[in-house]
Amino acid sequence: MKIDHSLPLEYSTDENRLKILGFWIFLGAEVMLFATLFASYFILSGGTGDGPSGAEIFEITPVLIETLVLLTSSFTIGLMVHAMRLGRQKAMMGFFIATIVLGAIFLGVEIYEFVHYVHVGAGLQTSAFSAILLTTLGTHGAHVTFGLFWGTCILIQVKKYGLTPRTTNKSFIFSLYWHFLDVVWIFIFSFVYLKGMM
Amino acid sequence: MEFFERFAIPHPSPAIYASMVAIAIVSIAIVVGITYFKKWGYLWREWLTTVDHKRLGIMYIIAAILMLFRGGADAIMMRAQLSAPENKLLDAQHYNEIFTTHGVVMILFMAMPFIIGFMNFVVPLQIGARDVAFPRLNALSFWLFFAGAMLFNISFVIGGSPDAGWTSYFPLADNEFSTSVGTNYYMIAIQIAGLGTLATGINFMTTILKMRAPGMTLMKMPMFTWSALITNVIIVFAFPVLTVALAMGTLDRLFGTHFFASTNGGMDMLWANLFWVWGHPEVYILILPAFGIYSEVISTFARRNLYGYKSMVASMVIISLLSFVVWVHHFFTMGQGAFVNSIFSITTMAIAVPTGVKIFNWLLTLYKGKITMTTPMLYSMLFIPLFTLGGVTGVMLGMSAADYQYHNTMFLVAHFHMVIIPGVVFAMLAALYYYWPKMFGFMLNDRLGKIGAWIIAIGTLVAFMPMFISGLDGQARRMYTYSEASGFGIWNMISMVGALMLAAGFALIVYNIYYSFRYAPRDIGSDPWDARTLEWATHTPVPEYNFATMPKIDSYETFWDSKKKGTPLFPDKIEKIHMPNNSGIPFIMGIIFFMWGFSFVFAMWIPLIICTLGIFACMAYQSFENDHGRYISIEEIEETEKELGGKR
Amino acid sequence: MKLKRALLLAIVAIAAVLAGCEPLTVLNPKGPQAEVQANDIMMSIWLMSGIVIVVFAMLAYMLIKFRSSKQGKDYEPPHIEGNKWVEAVCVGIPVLIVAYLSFVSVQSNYKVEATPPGYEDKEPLVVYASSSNWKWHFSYPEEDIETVNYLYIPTDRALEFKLYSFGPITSFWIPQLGGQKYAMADMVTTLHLAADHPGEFMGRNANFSGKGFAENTFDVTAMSPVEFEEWVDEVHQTADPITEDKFEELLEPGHLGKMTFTGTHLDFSPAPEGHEHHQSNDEDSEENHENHDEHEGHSDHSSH
Amino acid sequence: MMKELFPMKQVMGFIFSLVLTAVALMVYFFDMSFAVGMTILLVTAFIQAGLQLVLFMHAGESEDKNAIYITIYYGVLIAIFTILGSLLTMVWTYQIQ
Repeated sequence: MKIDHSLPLEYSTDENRLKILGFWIFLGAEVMLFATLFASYFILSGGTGDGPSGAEIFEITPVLIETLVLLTSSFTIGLMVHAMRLGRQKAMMGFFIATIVLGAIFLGVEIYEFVHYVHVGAGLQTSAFSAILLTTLGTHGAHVTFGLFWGTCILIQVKKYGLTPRTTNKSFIFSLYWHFLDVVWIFIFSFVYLKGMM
Repeated sequence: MEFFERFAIPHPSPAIYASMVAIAIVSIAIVVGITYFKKWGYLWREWLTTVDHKRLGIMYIIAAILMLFRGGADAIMMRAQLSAPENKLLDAQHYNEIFTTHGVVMILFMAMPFIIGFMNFVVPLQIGARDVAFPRLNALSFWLFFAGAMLFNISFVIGGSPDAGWTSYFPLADNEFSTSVGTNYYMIAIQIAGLGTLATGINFMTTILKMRAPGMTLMKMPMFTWSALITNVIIVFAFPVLTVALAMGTLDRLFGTHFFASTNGGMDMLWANLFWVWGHPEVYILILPAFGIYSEVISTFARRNLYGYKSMVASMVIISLLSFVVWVHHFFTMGQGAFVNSIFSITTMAIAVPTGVKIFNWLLTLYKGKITMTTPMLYSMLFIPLFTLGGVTGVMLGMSAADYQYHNTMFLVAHFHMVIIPGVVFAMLAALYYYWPKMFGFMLNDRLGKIGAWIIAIGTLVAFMPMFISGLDGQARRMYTYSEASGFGIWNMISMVGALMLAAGFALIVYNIYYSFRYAPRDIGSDPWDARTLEWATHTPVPEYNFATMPKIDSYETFWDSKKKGTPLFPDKIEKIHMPNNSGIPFIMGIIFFMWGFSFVFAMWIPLIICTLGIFACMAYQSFENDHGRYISIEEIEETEKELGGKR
Repeated sequence: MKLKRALLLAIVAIAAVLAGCEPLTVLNPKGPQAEVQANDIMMSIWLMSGIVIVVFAMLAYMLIKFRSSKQGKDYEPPHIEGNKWVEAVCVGIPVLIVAYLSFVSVQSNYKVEATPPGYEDKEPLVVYASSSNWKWHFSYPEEDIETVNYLYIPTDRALEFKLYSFGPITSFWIPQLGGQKYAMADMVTTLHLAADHPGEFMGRNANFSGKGFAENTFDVTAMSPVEFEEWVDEVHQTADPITEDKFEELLEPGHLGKMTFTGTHLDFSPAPEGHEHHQSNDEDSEENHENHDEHEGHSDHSSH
Repeated sequence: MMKELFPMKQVMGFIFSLVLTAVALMVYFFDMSFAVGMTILLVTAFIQAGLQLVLFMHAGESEDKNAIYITIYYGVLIAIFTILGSLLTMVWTYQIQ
């Protein structure tokens, strides 16, 4: 395997560069996935049937906590990449762990939020609105959940093998994924919650 | 016992029981045969675990041909039922299931793998790459497609086939009106295959963008590769929509949500909307690679460079964008009003412009050429007039006011068959004849091939031209019967004759494969067509590393130039080559996905959870596996090259 | 050359049929909307035939002129990149054709979505056409009549069909009077038609709706206004009133013959009208709520 | 060392994203028309997304930046077409009529 030392480790081999571009293309597909969910959400958001509307069930506090936690985790994963490029494995792992912990907190609050919705009578089967709300949030939440497992796997590999072209590549790609989830959340925050409570 | 009742077929007929027996016998025969000839090891090492794009391509094509016959059998049954008024061959339910599976199988499990198969085989060779960007993902794509296809195909013997049409409009497809598990099969089998296709899209986009031979800039890529690039862009952005739509459909059917129900705020129109947001780009996913094939074939056998290369590329880019803004023309009659219909009517007809440019470019490629009429060329020359007929009727359908009369009639059915068969199927058959020598080292018989091409072309005309007429006479599509008084009888009888001709044509192709396998000469060299692009520059059979050394590209047709001018294409110095290792993971994941899908269809939650965990376990294993691939040594390469007749 | 002859024959045959010894249903319009559509269809057929002939002629010329058997052995085809002017023509002419078709298409769109010209002076006859598996129910609120699987219409008034469904999406289509439109369960769509002359026409559901789809047809009879009035009177004298129970029975999946009632089912099972349930604005959710309740009421009937 | 680990780029990005979130929150705390609110949300959301893309995701740093930008722009363009087109055909057209 040819290693190009003029580039950061995560870009240093052909295979790594392929993987990074491939992941960007995957993110392009994810844009469409969430766009479809948003389109469906906007169309169905009036379809509340007998159930409550968004304005009736949204609460600002958990949403704000989720937003701040996720924004911070996006910051820490950015620092993770920065530390990785400086070759500081300890700091890198620290930021990585911080990100995963923040992700877990986010997920915890989201689960609380879901329980709350079901509690106030907006379950999956209540109305088209509640279903698309939970599906949109749930798809993002499932991505976060998957990210937690995936990130943990990578973290173990970083611990085991150190900062190699392979592990740095995986960590970098994970950071792309995590930032992307943050972007999606910003759109959910703006166009599901804030618009709903406006 | 309620649990087991779901597995029974709701509307059994002797034909289905016979199929069950046939499936069982064939499966047992395959297992016994492989065991008897001791081929399990070979099969596992060389095919099931392979990550080689050429072998995956061949497997895609084999699967596509199998599915062509499955979908074709459906078609023959449909045409037979309709060949006379008040016919009693099939009942309504059976007919509904058959036209549903015909549509799904032909679009998603025949045309798609055919195209992706040729993309797999040809694209890396055409750009001078060793393999695709992510060989294992490529294998996974194939096995996901295959798992989806098999899951869909067992529906008619276990639990019943979907019966709500290939568009599966809600609320018809909801539990209330489609009570069997058929539509679950539809939702989940297509979902699994769709994930594989999405992965293919990402894989090939990366491959084409990053792995071209040195010197091959984007504007020096062969036209098929260009079409593959554009197609994969469309796949990447269209398939996620299908993923979401199918997921919502699955939730509606299995988890009691109300996305597309007419109660509790649901909206049946949304399914149609999402389905066609994917569905229309899908049409271009099918047709663009076909255009790519025609470009290669026509330029090869006209012995001329492709006319208007730049406008060909530009027209494909424009088509890819337009393909995303026309979907509403599939439901002009849903009551959106004149304004919305006008917008989408204009965008729809606008697509005719870039498509027309391509037709004229092909015609002008023939100009001052030296045309040799081989079988692939014959298909291409038959494609132009037939596709033009299909294409202009598409423009007619694009006029939304008139579409109120065409919609849901045989006119529409005639239109899309007249584009898809001459457009896609002819292209795939042309590609089959064209690339067969590169794949298998011998040529298919040209004479038989040409007879087959004529039978298929005339069969297409005879089968589908009458539908234009019966459509304008008021015959709706998807009717399992009609009255004597309607006067549709004669047109459907003619269609039946055409369908039989098509069947005969395809049978002749199979015979041709058998005949040529037995009798065709094997000493055909590596460039039997005197072709122009890079895939013909390597040996036949293609060594696993494709090219011993990376070719240097300086024009759109470097291989042709090097043949004409004698300039060297390949540098001398051989270096060791890095290749990926085979892996059983994609195949195993395919099997688990099949079981996952089956559990999901029948709402068996515990096996479903186990399978889900199995899938994640495979992914984790893959993540932790330390597989750096292997190197092929210089000596090994030199030996292979010598064996194949000298270094290229 | 066999192909070209066959193709030519086919085209001539089609043209002959289309030109009309025995006119096809869609091309034999009996109302102003169908006439607009038939004219568009014939115009586009002629225009498209022109394109087809140009392509066929070019192909034939190329294939005859440039086959290898007609070229010298040493003939080397030239390298031609492309020509600005040729390509401009290849783009320009299709653009002009598409522009013209778009112009016609947009005009026709507004025509078929409005009361047909010449009928504006009289109030249109409103008929609620609702489908259930696999029947059509026609309610005449003004005349206070309901029929099943057949439709009587006067020739002097425009017709405004209010379409909806008690089940899967269906499509209401009377080819000789005009094109089709969907009938759906959660909203009402409007189709504007009119009949110029008395006569009997075929009507059907054109959108696949399950097992009984093929037989989901109805008969349409257009008659003079006087005859229509007579029919209305006759129905009021002879037919039974429709009741909620009776209507429930009619909605059961299956096929029925023609039936006639006085009164309409709209009284106890109103159409999902004014049902703007698809707003994205949450402010309107209150209103939504009510509509949904109302809607619930009748959709319950459809769930068997 | 601390300076190394806390680079200005990331910190500024983080602060900026917090500010944008606060701006977006105005639509919750203040009374405003639908149009003004939507404008604020659209502007802040898209700036945030761009911020993540360029500052945190390093979209422009590699040799493939053109491919990356084209992919993302293309995706966003198609996404907007899909969302607006769907709303137009499924929602707005019925409100106008």
